[in-house]
Amino acid sequence: MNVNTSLSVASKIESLLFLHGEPISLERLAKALSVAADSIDEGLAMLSEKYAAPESGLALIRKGNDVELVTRPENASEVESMLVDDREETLGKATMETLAVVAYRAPVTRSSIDAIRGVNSSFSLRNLQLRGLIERRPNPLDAREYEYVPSFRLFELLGIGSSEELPEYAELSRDARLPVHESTESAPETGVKGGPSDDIA
Amino acid sequence: MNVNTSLSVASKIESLLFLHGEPISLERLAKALSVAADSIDEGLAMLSEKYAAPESGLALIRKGNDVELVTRPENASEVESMLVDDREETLGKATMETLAVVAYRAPVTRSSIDAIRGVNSSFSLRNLQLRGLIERRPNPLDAREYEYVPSFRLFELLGIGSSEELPEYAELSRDARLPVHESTESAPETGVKGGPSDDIA
Amino acid sequence: MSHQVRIKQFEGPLELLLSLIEGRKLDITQVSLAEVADQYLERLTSERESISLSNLSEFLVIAARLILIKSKMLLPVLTFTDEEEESMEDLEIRLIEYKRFKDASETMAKMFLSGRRTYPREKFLGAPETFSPPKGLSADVLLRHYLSVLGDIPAKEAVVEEIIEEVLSLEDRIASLQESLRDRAEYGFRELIAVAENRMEVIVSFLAVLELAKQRLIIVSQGGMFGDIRIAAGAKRSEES
Repeated sequence: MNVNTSLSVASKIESLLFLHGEPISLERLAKALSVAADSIDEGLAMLSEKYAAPESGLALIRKGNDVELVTRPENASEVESMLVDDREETLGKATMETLAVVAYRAPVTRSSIDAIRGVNSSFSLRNLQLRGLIERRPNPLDAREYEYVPSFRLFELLGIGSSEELPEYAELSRDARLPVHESTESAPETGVKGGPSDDIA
Repeated sequence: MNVNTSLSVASKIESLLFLHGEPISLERLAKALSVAADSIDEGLAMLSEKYAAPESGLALIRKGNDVELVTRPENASEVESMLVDDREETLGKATMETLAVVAYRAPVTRSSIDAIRGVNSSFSLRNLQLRGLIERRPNPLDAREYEYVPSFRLFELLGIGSSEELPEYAELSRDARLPVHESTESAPETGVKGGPSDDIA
Repeated sequence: MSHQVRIKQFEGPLELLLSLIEGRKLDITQVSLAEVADQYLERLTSERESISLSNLSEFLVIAARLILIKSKMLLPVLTFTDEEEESMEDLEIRLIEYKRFKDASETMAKMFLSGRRTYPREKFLGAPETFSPPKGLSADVLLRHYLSVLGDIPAKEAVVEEIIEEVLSLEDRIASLQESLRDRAEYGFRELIAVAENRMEVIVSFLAVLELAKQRLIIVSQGGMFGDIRIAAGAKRSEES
């Protein structure tokens, strides 16, 4: 294999490992890049060499047939304090509003949350998930999308058993101002009886 | 600063950018690493240079005071296959025009966008915010008005590392008739009318 | 009517104007603006119904400027105020600027499709989720934030009286002109605009006159270079009565 191709394979491996976040098998890399196994080996060797340089902040972990990209072990204390600091940060208005929408509208898809807030909510949702306040699960109606629900721990903290116990839930969860959202959204949970409860004054 | 320290700062920045994923401010990096702002600049310059090499799979996006680590633009097609939930962006003509004005003229108010396009842009602006391609923030000159800026996501989709990489950025980013522009820029919103429609009467 | 085919083709007046100029392969100049003025007015009239209310006033403002530019080309002896001169130049500059952004948006659209893009890494990818609520979080705090979200949802587009007024003035003018022609066979343009409160009204009147002349509802004549413009009921109206 010529040098240029090796360089390009190394580059592509790095991109894939960067996004993957967990160990990935050599076979899968080879398949994703449509190259032979030894090209992957060669590319990984090139990357290892690069990560050995003092200005690198990344490192490779190889275990059996799996490989993972991680932060450089020497930088562990900086990495750890960023993780800790982030958890202690107060949540901004955007994040709190997103949490409120998830609480009142659960289960709710990202596109519905975006439509209600009028802005993209991806960063807020990720933050809330990392803080254990919400959970995401596949949307049963549309596999390409996730839906979000409050976490059990959040309800515990609020001292309630379900969204229905939130203040003014019955009126606010289906407020007239809410945009009518297309298809993909699953119907809001309406308690055990199923079907809308008409008898709420 | 000596060379070893610079190398180590670059390494730590890379670790933190890798961990943080989302855009992060230069101030926050400086604080996390307890170094001066110019050390961060120096470290980022070192990383940029490294990412320019053909075997790199990473790239930097810089926007204002924020920076983000992303995959190399040339590797898009290999990386794409591994990702879920990534819908194509198909934007209409009007929305694309609005996006171009925001990208080149940021920060820009709605009344300035309307003036350039000769039409009301509120619908396009809302659409772009929903898709996370632009962001809005209060106009520091007039609290009743917002100003719009491109998002990191826009730069990701365009495969560029900064505003300056937009085609003909130098020319389009500045207004040919600056005095006129300044007056419309700071003018308060006049309802839906928008645009300099009043200056004839 | 055939104009239905063209509905939605133009969102704004600058887009329409640019397409007319480019359709004739002209550069953006005062001369080319004057050349397409009639076509612009035609399209404005025929597509009146497909233009949204919030954009219509801007269409009319541009129409007024085109009429100024055209009268300047046709009657070089006319003098214009500084303000008028400026508004004519301004249209040219705006159109050039609009074209640059339109071109840039097309380039950006191509960049979207080029397949050259970057991907970010999810925040703290692989890090464990740890329950860490912000201080003071309660059901009431959530209620407050939820109410704030609901309060920010824009109300269904309220009808904007100001625009309607502005837009109606053009049509009012046309209607009242027709009305007065029933009473008098001839009417002086100067007389017509004597009651105008500002230049915009004068321009709108002139636009109305041109419009009616085009529809042959009136006949316009001018007695010499500086004579008053005479307006008479046209053939079409006479046939009707």
